[in-house]
Amino acid sequence: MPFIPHTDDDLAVMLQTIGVADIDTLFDEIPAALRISSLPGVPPGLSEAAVTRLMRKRAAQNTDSLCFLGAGAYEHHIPAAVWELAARGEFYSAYTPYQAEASQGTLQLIYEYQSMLAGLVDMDVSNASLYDGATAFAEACLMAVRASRSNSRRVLVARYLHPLWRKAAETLLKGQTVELVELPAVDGHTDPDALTKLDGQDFAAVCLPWPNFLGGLEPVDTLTDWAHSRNMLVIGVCNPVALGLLKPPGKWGARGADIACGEGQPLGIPLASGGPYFGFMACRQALVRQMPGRIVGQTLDIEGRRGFTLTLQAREQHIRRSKATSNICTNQGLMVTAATIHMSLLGSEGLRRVAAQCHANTRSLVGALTSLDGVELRFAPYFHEAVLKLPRPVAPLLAELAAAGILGGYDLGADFPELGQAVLVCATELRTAEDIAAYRHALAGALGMAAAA
Amino acid sequence: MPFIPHTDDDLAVMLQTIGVADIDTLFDEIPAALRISSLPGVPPGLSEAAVTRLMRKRAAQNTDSLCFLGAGAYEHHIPAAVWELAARGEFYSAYTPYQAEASQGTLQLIYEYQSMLAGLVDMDVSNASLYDGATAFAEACLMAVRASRSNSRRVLVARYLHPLWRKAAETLLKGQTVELVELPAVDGHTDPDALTKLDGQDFAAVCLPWPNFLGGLEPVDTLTDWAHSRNMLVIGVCNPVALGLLKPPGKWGARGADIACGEGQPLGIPLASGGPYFGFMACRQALVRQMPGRIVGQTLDIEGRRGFTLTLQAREQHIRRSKATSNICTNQGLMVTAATIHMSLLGSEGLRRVAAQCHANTRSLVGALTSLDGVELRFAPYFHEAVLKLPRPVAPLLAELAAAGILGGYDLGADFPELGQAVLVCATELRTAEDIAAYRHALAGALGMAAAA
Amino acid sequence: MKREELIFEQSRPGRRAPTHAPATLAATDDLPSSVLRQEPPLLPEVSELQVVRHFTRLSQLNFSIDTHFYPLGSCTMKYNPRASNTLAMLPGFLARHPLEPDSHAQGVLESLFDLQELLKAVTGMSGVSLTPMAGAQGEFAGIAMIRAYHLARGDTERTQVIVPDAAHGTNPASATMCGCEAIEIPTGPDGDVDLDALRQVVGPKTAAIMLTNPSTLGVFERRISEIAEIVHAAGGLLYYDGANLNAILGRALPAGMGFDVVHINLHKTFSTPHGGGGPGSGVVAVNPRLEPFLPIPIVGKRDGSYVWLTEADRPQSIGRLSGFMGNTGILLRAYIYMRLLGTDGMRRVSGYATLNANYLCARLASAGFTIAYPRRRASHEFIISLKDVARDTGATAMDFAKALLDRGFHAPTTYFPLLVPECLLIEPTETEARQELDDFVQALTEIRDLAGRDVGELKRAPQTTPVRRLDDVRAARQLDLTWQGKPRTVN
Amino acid sequence: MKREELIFEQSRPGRRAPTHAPATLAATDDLPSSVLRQEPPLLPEVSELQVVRHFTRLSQLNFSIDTHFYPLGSCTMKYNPRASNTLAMLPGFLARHPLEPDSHAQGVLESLFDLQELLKAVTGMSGVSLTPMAGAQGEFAGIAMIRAYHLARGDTERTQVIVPDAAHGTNPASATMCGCEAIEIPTGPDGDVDLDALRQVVGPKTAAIMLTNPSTLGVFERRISEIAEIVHAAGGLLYYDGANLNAILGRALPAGMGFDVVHINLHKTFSTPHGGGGPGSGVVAVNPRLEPFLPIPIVGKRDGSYVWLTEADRPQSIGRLSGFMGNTGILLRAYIYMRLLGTDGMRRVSGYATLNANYLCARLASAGFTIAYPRRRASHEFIISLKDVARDTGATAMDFAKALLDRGFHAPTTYFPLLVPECLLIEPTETEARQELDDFVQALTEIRDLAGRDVGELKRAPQTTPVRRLDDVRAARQLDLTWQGKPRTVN
Ligand SMILES: Cc1ncc(COP(=O)(O)O)c(C=O)c1O
Ligand SMILES: Cc1ncc(COP(=O)(O)O)c(C=O)c1O
Repeated sequence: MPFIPHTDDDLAVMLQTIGVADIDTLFDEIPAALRISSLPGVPPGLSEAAVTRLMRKRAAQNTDSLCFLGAGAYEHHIPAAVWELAARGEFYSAYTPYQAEASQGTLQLIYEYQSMLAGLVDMDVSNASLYDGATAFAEACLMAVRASRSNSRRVLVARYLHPLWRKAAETLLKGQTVELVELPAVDGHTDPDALTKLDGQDFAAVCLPWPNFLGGLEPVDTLTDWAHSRNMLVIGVCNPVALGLLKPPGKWGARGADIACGEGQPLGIPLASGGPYFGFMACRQALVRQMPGRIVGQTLDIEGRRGFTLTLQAREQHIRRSKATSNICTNQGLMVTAATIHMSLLGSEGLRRVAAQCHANTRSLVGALTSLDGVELRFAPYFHEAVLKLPRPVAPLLAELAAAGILGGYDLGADFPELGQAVLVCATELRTAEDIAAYRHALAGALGMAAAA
Repeated sequence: MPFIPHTDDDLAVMLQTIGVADIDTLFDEIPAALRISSLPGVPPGLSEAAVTRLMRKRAAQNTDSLCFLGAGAYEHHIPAAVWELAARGEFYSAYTPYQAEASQGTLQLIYEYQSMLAGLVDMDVSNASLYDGATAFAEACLMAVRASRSNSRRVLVARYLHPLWRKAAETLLKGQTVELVELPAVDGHTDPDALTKLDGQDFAAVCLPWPNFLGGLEPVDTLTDWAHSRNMLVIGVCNPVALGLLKPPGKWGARGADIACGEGQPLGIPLASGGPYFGFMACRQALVRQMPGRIVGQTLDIEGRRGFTLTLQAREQHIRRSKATSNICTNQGLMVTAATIHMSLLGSEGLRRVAAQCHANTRSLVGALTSLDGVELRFAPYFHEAVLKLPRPVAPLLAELAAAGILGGYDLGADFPELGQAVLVCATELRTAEDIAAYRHALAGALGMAAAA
Repeated sequence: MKREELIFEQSRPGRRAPTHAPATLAATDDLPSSVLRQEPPLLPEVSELQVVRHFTRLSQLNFSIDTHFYPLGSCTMKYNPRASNTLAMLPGFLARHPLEPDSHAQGVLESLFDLQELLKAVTGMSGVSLTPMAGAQGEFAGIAMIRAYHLARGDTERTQVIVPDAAHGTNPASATMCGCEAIEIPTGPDGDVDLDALRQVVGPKTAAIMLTNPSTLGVFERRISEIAEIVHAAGGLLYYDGANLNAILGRALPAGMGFDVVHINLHKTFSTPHGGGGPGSGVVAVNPRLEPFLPIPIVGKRDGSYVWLTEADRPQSIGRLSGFMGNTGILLRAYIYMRLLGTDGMRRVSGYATLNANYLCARLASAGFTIAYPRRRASHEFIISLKDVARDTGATAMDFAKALLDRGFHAPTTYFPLLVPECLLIEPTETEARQELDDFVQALTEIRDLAGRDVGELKRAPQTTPVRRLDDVRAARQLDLTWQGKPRTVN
Repeated sequence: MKREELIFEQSRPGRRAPTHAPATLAATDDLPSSVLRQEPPLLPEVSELQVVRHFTRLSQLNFSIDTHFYPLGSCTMKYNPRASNTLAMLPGFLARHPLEPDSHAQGVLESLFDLQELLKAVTGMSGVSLTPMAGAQGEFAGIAMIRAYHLARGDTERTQVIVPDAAHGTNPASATMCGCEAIEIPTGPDGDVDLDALRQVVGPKTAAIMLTNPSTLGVFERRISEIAEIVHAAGGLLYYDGANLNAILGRALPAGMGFDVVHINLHKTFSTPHGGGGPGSGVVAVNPRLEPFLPIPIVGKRDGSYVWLTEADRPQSIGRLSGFMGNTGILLRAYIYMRLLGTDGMRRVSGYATLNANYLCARLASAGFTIAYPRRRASHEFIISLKDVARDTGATAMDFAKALLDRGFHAPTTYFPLLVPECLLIEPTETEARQELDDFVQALTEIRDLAGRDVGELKRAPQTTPVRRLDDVRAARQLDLTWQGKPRTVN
């Protein structure tokens, strides 16, 4: 009986103690008509050996590639220590730290995470995670609408924010009738000169991706000041690795953004088909009571020793129920554990170097690919993703590259027709000169050119 | 500076505290002529990312096969929990448990291991491991020579004991002039009727493999009684998984064997190119002071609580130095940790089922292969390995099978010419009917036959 | 034990562990300085050994399933098989970029497709989407689908969601997230929903009722079919909060009870880890009437290959709930667990979970504890009320909880559900041995004895944990949510 | 904390966890009952959760590098990189049957070949064999090679192995294993070998001298070249016990000092785990005169492929030392570590190990502790003697060791080497931060103060460990080496 520790003897004694004849009797309050006696759609159980064989086969049925695809999920180096530690049973199999005295490991770790994350985005406070970048973005919009002094339920958002995040946010915002309105764009980023088009309209907040989906750098200082001058809150939607190098939202414009959120995946989380990742969110102190998700605070025990505990729980569903800041309960704790270990291993200088190397590698990649006839860089500056115009339709080219073992990037055509035949390419710190040469070679082949440098 | 936690500041303060100008000065007692300033043969350091890429490539440069090869190393299922637990830092990075109060985890575990192992072989006591099966066999011979009442330095050994173990033992016994003498053999095992040939000669002990290298079952009862009647000690050299099913050495003959030893690999240790594995050794209580290796005993602390500690250390090199029972110091502790977890997960019934399934699968394999013309079973009964006579030279056939992704077995020709064109095949509990059919199919192909069943 | 400093307190400026980062700083001269960070972020500068030691020590400060009995009601803290973790973390699974072509991810997609089928089998539903990332998101998806269904029928006024007072807080909160109004109805004295109250609130505004069955009171809602009739008759749909599926796995089907949509917490019934707070997975299963509205993406099969179905295939979908496709790694873990269990194993889950709960309940009852619903069968969990003890001795449920920690047990859920005073909601799960339950009874009994003898001593618990009772009020009043200190100065 | 029962005490007859074993018992009817086991072996019958919980809890009872500073002299308890473990355990490495064709194991063989080359570089030797499974087996191999060398030259009487009194116990024991006689020579007052004594014992029976340099006294043998001359002139060879290679890595080569053969404890200098006792690896490196005698197998290169060289290639080899090829998994870990370090990293190892030792030594000296060799430079380790404290207060080195445990530090090596009374052999290693060393100085100082103030209290240490001081005499007198009990009876 897999996982069931009961002996026949136990069973007999226990049934007798309860005073029933068999286990089935314990279900006698279920009306007979509703009871079933088997699960025909479920196959018989397998031994761990058989499941191991099955899952190894399934793992091998996938195809590994050289990855130049980013678009919201990035292949970074993850130190071996990260998951060897995060998968320790005491982290892996613990519940949400409601019993603080029995959960100081998780609680101190989250406090450390909050400190690191808040520092990274340069905000006062951070929560303990949301589901992923997309939901964090949606929650940030909801939070801004709640916190804003305006009555508007409309939120401005840059055109080049992750299109899938935007779709997810629309699903999540719809019920509460919060609407996303697009900012005017030009040259791969928001057009600050066209903001006058929005004059006279009221918005709760403006959301600025950093870098944006095209890898570009939005005019965040200008936009932040503009938004603040119109009483909007500013939400920075950031790539956390980029913040090793780029100006944090807390420093945007004269007063800094109000809320920062984003996808934590680049901080030590494997690509893993899209999840589990985690969403992060941080804000200025004044907004903390509007923040969704769990928050850990430092306090003292009865002996005056430092300790950590969940706090501000009155925001949460288990206390405030239908009036909570969000319905979130289970979050992405283990991912935060990994990210905290990851950030500790890198340190600020390490994170900066990773960021700088991503940028440098992407420059090399852009240089190598644009040396091919008809391949052109669309926009600069960029961080670690860049838009390339291709001389031929993108989809078949990408398919050909994929067949050659190269994930060549994200086809921008469907989401952003104004970009034409354009692909979004990415080279993280892991891509070597060799890798880049391999991409160039394969692309040259696909374009029917000789690959000579 | 990988792994070096010192800041420049630390360095300055520390050098000042010591009173030297730089680190190099700390080596000033090394005569100048001996000092070197670099290691030209060592390449520059790599980042963890680069080493990860390198080792993944190296791992992928190996070729996986369907394994019907045993011959001393067996592919069994290893529950995932085994290595997730054994690799926990507190086990992985601890030293030998000399400070008992700071090592109760390791010590209690070894005590549990000793109990399990002694129970498995049906002996009174076990040590905490030796390097591997071969060295355990050699140490058992040395121990028997020390413990024996005879003055003989000669030890009898069955012909069909692992040929590589025998070679290793010869290396290890030579210095102490202990000699291995072969028992007469017939039909794939020791010939009890030919023992009279040895009359009048004096031996310290007799070593009986169980099962033997050919997978066969030696007449252990007869041989044990014969040996005891001649004042020899009896050493059982056992496969621990087989003991889930087979009579343990402690029950051989009228009085049982005196020493049991063997290779622990089948108990949860990956094949891993031959190591690390571990050797086990157990014996009757009367012989414990002759046993090599560490031993853990139960005792009490000053409050009367149960605790565990290394004991009988006067046998060991760190106390007895040149008069120790062995030079062994570092043993194979982490492998014992894994094996203890493995045995706990299986339990006695689990181990029995694994053993029975290995046996049944090998029978199926023998049935499938001998259905091919010219392929014949040489000896029965067998446990989970069997000798098949092939109609063609073995080496090229095995090479052809290997190229088809099948490790077809061990070529017995070189070690045991009397067996002719013979291969030793093995099917553990992991080999499915499909696997066996694949072997039959490939062998039929290699033999130029149609594979119809 | 040495107190474990914050990782920041172990930091020293200028320490470098570049094994994990490029050895040099690459040039970024093409970036204008206006976009660059001027001050380094506050990350600790520590060595790899310090990191390993710190987080290893921190981990040891936790209670967890892998170290302690954890009878936390409503949370199903059962054993998390290590195989699920090991296999889900095979390099072949971890290396998958979410946007790679489906052709490159056939092994993952096949596993997820199979999982969808298994989830249909255990719920009796006809459609499944795996994308919700936790129970609460499953609830959101469910209510959103229900709203979409009503709207698709032109039924625009259905914005009320009925929720029993015993419901988990996420239920009303999810209703709000969907723009609905939560209407609370009371529980009757026997633990079942008050049908009269229900009849009074249903009507043309009723979008749905949200129920978990067995409820968080640890009893099976016996009149579920009647409830279904009432709600359906009023035009509403039934939402099943599957957090308690462990209780009825293979014994009854949510579809059979009349539910239209169900979410399942894979991190409960299907034993994926809680991870100190998450991640989870709140997959949803629906009957045919809600199928068109399922959130995307969903795994489909086309021409013998597995593909992600999206907007194009599911135009009526409520849409996406995440950046990519949800918590795939958690889905794989659940799939592995389900394949290990198989059909008999699943029925054993509910059987032995219920056996353990009823046994523990019976033993506590004979030890003199007050069972909240003594005339009811316990489901996989049950409630004791310490109201009498509190009255007689002053010892609260919280005191009991803390005293259990000292005795090596994690505390049950306290003060939830809110309607039972001084309650402990106890869920032993099927993976605990009888001896563990017996030891737990003994611990609770000892604590009650101590309450009678020396309640002051009891109130000093816990005494063996890394910290003693914490000042929650101070935590909320003098908010300290991020480290403000400086690295310990060099001495 | 609940006391952790033995796993046997948690066992119950008839409990089954067949996830890890076939679900049924296959037929074995062809086997005669005379060969079958009649009684099941004594293995515990426990669930997977019980196993996980038990061994997780047991692990927490250990001190380890990953949790504590562990300045155990002569043991080089440095950080064990997790990458070494993760990468060495890639499925592509674990799945290798040791007898598969070389063509199937090219990735492993190439790594081992590279490792051989790296080991030549750090020793200055010309040949390497990776097969010895620990330091002691390396010593055996070294002395066996030396004997084979003498015999091959017809020099049959050389059976004496000279060993300084400070040597590790394995040195004389290994000599005995090789059939040689160990001849002990004294150490001079400055910590160097007494050369006159050496001159007196060398002669026609001298096979070899075994030295570690720096010695286990924590000082570098300055007259090593003179020693080499004396021994070589007498016809003997020099064996280098490389357990202390960490001290001189990249600073001096054993070959340069005149040694003919060296073993290296990869589980010290090259940071493979100690694993609570092992496994290790005691690779040997030799100069050309001993090369023909190296133990087999050795990795060679032929026609662009890597192959195992065996008897056929190395007819003069001393032979095999293990069933297969030694502790390959440990070799891979060392290789990974060496590639991470690279040439500069290796010199940093010795540099910072020596820095840490000398700093700690200097701080303890100024705190008033007696340094065993105060006029010598410390190598990577050093010795303090508590003889004076013991005389004045009655507190022994053992008392200090136990009191350190209470303060969160593993104890240094005590009472070794034997020639320094009441000694602590302290090896901080290069991977510890200065703060840790400072905290250690403070702890030792506090303990000494306590000794002066209340030695009775000191002798009660340790008080915070899972058990208090254990009765070793009882352990040896009333031998209890295996569990004899019965499963806790059902109640
Ligand atoms: C009854 C019940 N419903 C819903 C939930 C919410 O699930 P999740 O935490 O996964 O969002 C929980 C879990 O806490 C629960 O116990
Ligand atoms: C100086 C010295 N020599 C030899 C050895 C023996 O090495 P091993 O334990 O690997 O056999 C050790 C390790 O304990 C040692 O410290």
